[in-house]
Amino acid sequence: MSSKSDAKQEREIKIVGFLCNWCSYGGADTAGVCRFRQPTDLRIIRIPCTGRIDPLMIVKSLIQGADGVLVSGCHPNDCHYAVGNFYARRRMEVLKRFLPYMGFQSDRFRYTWVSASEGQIWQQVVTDFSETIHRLGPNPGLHQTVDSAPAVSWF
Amino acid sequence: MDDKTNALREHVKGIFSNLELVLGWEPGYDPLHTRPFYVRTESDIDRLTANCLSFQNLTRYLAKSMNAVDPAADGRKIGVCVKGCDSRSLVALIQEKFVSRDRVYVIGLPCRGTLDARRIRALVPDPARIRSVNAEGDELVVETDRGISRFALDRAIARKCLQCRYPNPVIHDVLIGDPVTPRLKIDAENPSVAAVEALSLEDRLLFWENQLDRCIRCFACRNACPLCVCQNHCIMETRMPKWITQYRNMNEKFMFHMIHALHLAGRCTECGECERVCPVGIPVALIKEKINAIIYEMLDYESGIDPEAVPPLLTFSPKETGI
Amino acid sequence: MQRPHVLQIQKTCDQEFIKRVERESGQQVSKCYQCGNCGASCGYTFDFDFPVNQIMRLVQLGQKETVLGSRSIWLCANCQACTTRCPCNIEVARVMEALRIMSVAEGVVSKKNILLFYDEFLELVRRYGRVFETGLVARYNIKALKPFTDADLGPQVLMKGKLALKPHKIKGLKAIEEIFKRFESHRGK
Amino acid sequence: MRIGVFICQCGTNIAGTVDTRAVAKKAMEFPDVVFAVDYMYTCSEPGQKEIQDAISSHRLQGVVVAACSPRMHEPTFRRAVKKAGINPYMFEQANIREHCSWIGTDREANTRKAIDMVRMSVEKLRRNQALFSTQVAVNKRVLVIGGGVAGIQAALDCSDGGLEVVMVEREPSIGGKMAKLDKTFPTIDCSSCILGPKMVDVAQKENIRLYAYSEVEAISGYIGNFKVDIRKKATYVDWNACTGCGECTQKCPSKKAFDHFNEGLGATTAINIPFPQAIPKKARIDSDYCRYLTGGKCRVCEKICPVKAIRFDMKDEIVTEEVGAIIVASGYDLFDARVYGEYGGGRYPDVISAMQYERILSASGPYGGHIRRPSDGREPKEIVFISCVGSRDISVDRPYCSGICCMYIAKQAIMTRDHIPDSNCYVSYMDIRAPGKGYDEFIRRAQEEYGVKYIRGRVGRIYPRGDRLVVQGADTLLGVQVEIEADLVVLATGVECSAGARPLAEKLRISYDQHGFYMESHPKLRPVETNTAGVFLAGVCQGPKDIPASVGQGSAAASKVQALFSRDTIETDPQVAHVNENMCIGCGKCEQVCPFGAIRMKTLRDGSRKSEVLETVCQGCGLCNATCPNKAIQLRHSTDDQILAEINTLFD
Amino acid sequence: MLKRVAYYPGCSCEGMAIEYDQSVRALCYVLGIELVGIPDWNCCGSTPSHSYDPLLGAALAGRNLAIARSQGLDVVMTPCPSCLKALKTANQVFRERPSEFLDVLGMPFSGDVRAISVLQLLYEEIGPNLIQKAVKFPFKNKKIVPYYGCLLTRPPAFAQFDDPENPVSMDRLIEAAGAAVPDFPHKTECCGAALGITQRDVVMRLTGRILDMARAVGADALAVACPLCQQNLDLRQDQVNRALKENFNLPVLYITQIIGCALGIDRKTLGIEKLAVKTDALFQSA
Repeated sequence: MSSKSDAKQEREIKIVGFLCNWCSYGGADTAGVCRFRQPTDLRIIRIPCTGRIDPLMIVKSLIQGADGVLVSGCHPNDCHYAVGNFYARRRMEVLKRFLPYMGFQSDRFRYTWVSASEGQIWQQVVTDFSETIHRLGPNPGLHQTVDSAPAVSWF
Repeated sequence: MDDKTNALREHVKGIFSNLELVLGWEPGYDPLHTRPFYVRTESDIDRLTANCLSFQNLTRYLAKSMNAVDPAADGRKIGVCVKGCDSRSLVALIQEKFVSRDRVYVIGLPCRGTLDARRIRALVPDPARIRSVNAEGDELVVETDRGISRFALDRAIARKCLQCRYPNPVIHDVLIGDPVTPRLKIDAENPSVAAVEALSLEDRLLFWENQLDRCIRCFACRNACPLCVCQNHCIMETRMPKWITQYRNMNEKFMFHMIHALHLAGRCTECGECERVCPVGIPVALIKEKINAIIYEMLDYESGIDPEAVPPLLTFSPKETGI
Repeated sequence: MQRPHVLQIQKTCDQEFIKRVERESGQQVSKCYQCGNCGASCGYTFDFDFPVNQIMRLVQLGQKETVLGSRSIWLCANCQACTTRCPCNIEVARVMEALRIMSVAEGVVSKKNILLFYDEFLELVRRYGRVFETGLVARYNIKALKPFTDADLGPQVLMKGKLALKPHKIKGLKAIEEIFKRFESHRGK
Repeated sequence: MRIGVFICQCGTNIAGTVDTRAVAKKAMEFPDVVFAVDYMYTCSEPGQKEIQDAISSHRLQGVVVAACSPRMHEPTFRRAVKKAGINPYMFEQANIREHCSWIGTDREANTRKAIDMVRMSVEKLRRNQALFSTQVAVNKRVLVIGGGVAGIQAALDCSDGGLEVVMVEREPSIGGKMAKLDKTFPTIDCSSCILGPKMVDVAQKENIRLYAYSEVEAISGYIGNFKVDIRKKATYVDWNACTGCGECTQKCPSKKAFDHFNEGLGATTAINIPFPQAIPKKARIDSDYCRYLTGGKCRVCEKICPVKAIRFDMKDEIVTEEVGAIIVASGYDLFDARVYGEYGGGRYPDVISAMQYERILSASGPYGGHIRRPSDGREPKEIVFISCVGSRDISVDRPYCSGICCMYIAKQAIMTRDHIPDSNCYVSYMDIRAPGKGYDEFIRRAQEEYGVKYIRGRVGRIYPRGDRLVVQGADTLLGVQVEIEADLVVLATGVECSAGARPLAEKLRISYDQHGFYMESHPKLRPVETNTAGVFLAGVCQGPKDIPASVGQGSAAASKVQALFSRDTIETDPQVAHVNENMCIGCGKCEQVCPFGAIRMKTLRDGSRKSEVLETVCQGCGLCNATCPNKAIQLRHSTDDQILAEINTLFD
Repeated sequence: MLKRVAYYPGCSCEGMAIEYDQSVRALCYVLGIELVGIPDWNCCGSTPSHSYDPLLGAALAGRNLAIARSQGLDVVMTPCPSCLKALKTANQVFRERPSEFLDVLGMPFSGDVRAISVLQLLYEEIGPNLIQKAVKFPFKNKKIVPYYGCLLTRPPAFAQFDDPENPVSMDRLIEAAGAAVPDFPHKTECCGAALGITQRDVVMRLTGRILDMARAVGADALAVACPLCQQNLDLRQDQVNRALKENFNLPVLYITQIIGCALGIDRKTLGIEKLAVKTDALFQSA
């Protein structure tokens, strides 16, 4: 996955964050109010609930070139809508395990639970995830043409 | 004429007066094909055929047939012939309330595997000369202009059949033929998935890109899938919301197959129809097989087994941890 | 160690020292809010020049000289009462241990006889692989110039056959020597 | 669409680390943007005017403000654009303060990030739709959960305002913790003398319906129209008949029942009235101790009862109430000091909790108001109070200050010196927290007038020596260990969330912090509201506080309810799900997952099934949207196209 | 139940605490636990090694664990709490600073050999119930107070055994041996540990406090599970009497000796006569 990445080496890392309005978006606000220093890679999309997350949004982000995707919601049992995050965690866990099968680095996707009061934890989550993504480097994206590919045989 | 087809015809003859119609197969345009067939009259029954060429998953037509039938028509059932894999699709459709169990008469046909036309062509140098193919036990007997040759059945059947865990219908009102021993145990690892996973992460990406690069987005896979219930209202064809564009590039091709696969997460019954109908030979089902494996491992759930079960991504358990 | 008359904080506060104590003990000393529970629980407070909580306070203020030169850190018997009861989850005894190690490294040990005892102990381990009390007490008494420490106990234990008069040398002495050597070169780094 | 973009400098809060001018300049390049500017304080009156002026002069159809968190000012700006004639949902806010300027100092990176954030907002706005609220009727009844002083105050205020009140109390009597107190600080007035009349008021007000010994079982609905299932626990006594005469309690042969009201000091009868001033004053049978209910023989009370009110076959009963708002005043528990092994772990009878001591001090308490040791009934002379037991202690997961212990210890020490003039009182403390009106003066009085000895240092250990207890502590001011031989040790146990706090919060769909205290909507500006509309907080369930603060919050919650009920209807949030019937395939998956029952299936004339959203029931979570395979159901204002546009614009 | 453990006696058990070693071996034999010696074991480094760096002690102790592992054993039992701490620290240091630790140790180390005390073995693996059933000569009408010392249960996260403030394991075992166990508030107060030689006055005071409390609660004897505690309380009792002008006369027995006696093991085998304070009164029926 390196053929075309040279030109993009310099570009800024961008991480897409899907944050539920009630807990994690508030947690990110709290972290800001407390001036907890965080990396600037994250671009937050505010959604009402992690239950609003279709795993395909994460796939879409990765295919479009997001270097990382971070989903964060209320802790299980604390969902503002009671159960949204219970659905979400199943769906996201399936995706998380599925991504590497298709050749995606599953470390580029993370989901976590942060409450509105957990500013410090939010700082840790963002810092840690951002470090992970910087270690992985920019997402080279899909190859638009394939010259040679490994064969797999099942017969 | 083989025994199975005979038994099927005999059975249908016996009960046809109670049925609206029967979904089955009839011989196709060449010795390597059968095609779906609606038995509407008594006289149609003798066209019914059931053998190693009965690939089509007829449950695909069921939801439509149910709608088409005049609801006023005296409550007679619709008969449908199912192989093991087809029966799971039927269960999934019942789960999702697209088919009412009371309205169908399920004719179960234990199956040793259906043939993969591509593989036979690879076996027989000049397939145009094939007069007939027939499975006899573990052997495939191919009759050509030049004589008869025999091959191991395993060399000719579809990939999904080689790793079949449900050769016998999981629901049925009648079973035609003796039950077959499954090739794989229920909790056995899926060998084709394992073969992909043996590749490095980078190679896996290249492998899929190479496969999906051929995709022409003809939607054959979608159309053949019994569980692609949206059909004409498919997200792939709408512009509101615009999940996918008409650009012909890798991103869109990849996205297309990710959508297809994730929409079937926890629902796909591995009938393999998507893969069989693909004109460019993409192993489409292989994508979904992995998701099934994940869900089996994570939630101990298999689609299309229990008509009462709720598909796992449409429910939750507050207690599950480690997720 | 003398209690400082006026704490000239800017002059004597050693920030590096605070960091080193935190690194070597694995404890965050700023968590201490001076409740005094360690001092209240410690069996040795009466003999300390600074109660444990004051040791923690001095570390918080970076008072390296006062801390490393104190009696308290050497009188600590590592009984873990402070660690067990600390409401801030600080492993106080590990802080004390780190301070002892640093005071040895800096050569400012106040209770030299305790260190001497420890050194003699280790010397025996190095020489024989095991420790035998007769040798240990004898060597300590000679070097500490306190020839009669516990001499009153001698006859009693001898009579009961509890004291080995000569050491038991283990076979793997070479391995022990190597551990010591590798440790020393590691410490040298 | 004609879009205007306003970049707030927020003084230097944003402008300090973001080049707002550059962001505005860049924004002009975005599609549909016809106007962009940065401004000192966009949320200020002149700032809002600037937006409104631009709307008219540039004929704007949509507005993006890049400023603080939308959780802070989205309502402000929506109101502002609405005034200028734009639909309030044609507005988007980019959070370039909390999520950008405040979390990094790299001005260039921050500016790039801010530009991205504005671009995302513009792309989202381009796909916004004008949305309109509908009106729903408000049921002007209020549920008060908890009958402690906060709940009582809230209920009485609502009742005075003419509202119908439903009060649910878990215990057999209302009154809460305050009813157990002997005196209150800093005035040393009698607790039951000031609370008693309020309790009686609750019983007598015609518009208050009290469910004592009951718990909230389930809650459904939404602001203005909640439906509450209440479990009336079996008391085995028909309270409609019971007159509270107390005959049964005299004759009950089972006299070893745990006395909850007296904190387990002494015992009570299996059938009992918790205390003389109880409201409602009704008898209840403790089924754990009743001889008939446990052993099948006795029925003495049944024979004795003059009004034949005993019902041994009584079962729990569920009743349903409909209300328009809920005040949660579910109170707290006191820390269980038994986890402190060093203080005896509950093994020493003369090491007691402060609430037990409060009962000992009380004239209606187990010893008739005479101070005695539980072990031998002797009058103690040397009494030690230990503060911060289960407060400010990370090792027991209670890092917070309970806020009331310093004060009640001083009160108890003063009371002790009053009762037993030749006694000595010692208070082991870490810091004294007395920030209320007259509070610090009260602490000073304890020391100066009453001679209470304050010793600064936490106690390490308590152990018995003879029939006394040795308290081994420290005086950190002197730097010495301290030993006190005490007759009685009182542990100032801290405040913790009540055992049922978390499950109740889940029923209410409100959130709580890591210690189980309920989260208010904003720590400063919305201290009574929760994030669930129509649910308000009062008292310690929200965080430790004393009586005046609890009463104050009770009144505040009541006034919030009154304000809500001052209108006959409320506007619904139009950010709800909506079905595109042309696309809907009637699979019913949305109906299956909806947590609120807000979706139902209908059959069209052509026989096809379609789903339908009940807009007043829908809470706007979007789970249906995520579940729908072909996205025929869309959450308004957070549609797939809007989210996809935000993603896509980042990687163009 | 563990049937076979590696046995690490520690240096004191070859000298001053030889009766502890004797009684442990005798008791384990009777209870059917096979003690497998660690060939050529070495000193764990004890407290002194920690004056330089826990790494040295960890490596010294670690060698013993590594040898035990090479013998195919995964549990090491030691009677001495100080050795126990050293062995456990080896595992801890291995987890926290693996590369430095392995550098100094210089041999393969797996970190999966568990160290337990003899008390833990008796209490958790055999249990008071079983012992009670085996008792032949119960200590009738005798009061024995348990003295646990510092290290057996502290700090709790490290020790992972019993309660740090009010441990009860030895209480239950003594009760099983038929003696009464009065509440003893000083169960875990420090006795002065290794400061006996260097700071005798401190030890006199601390030991005196413990003996005083034992006498106050009416004890006929003390039970201990640590060579150093035993030495301070028993051997130095005479010194205490002189220093504090007291006349304590309290036998101090190892818990293994107490159980051994109750099980009917010969007193000589248990090394009772090696104790400093005379025990005769304890064995006379009241």
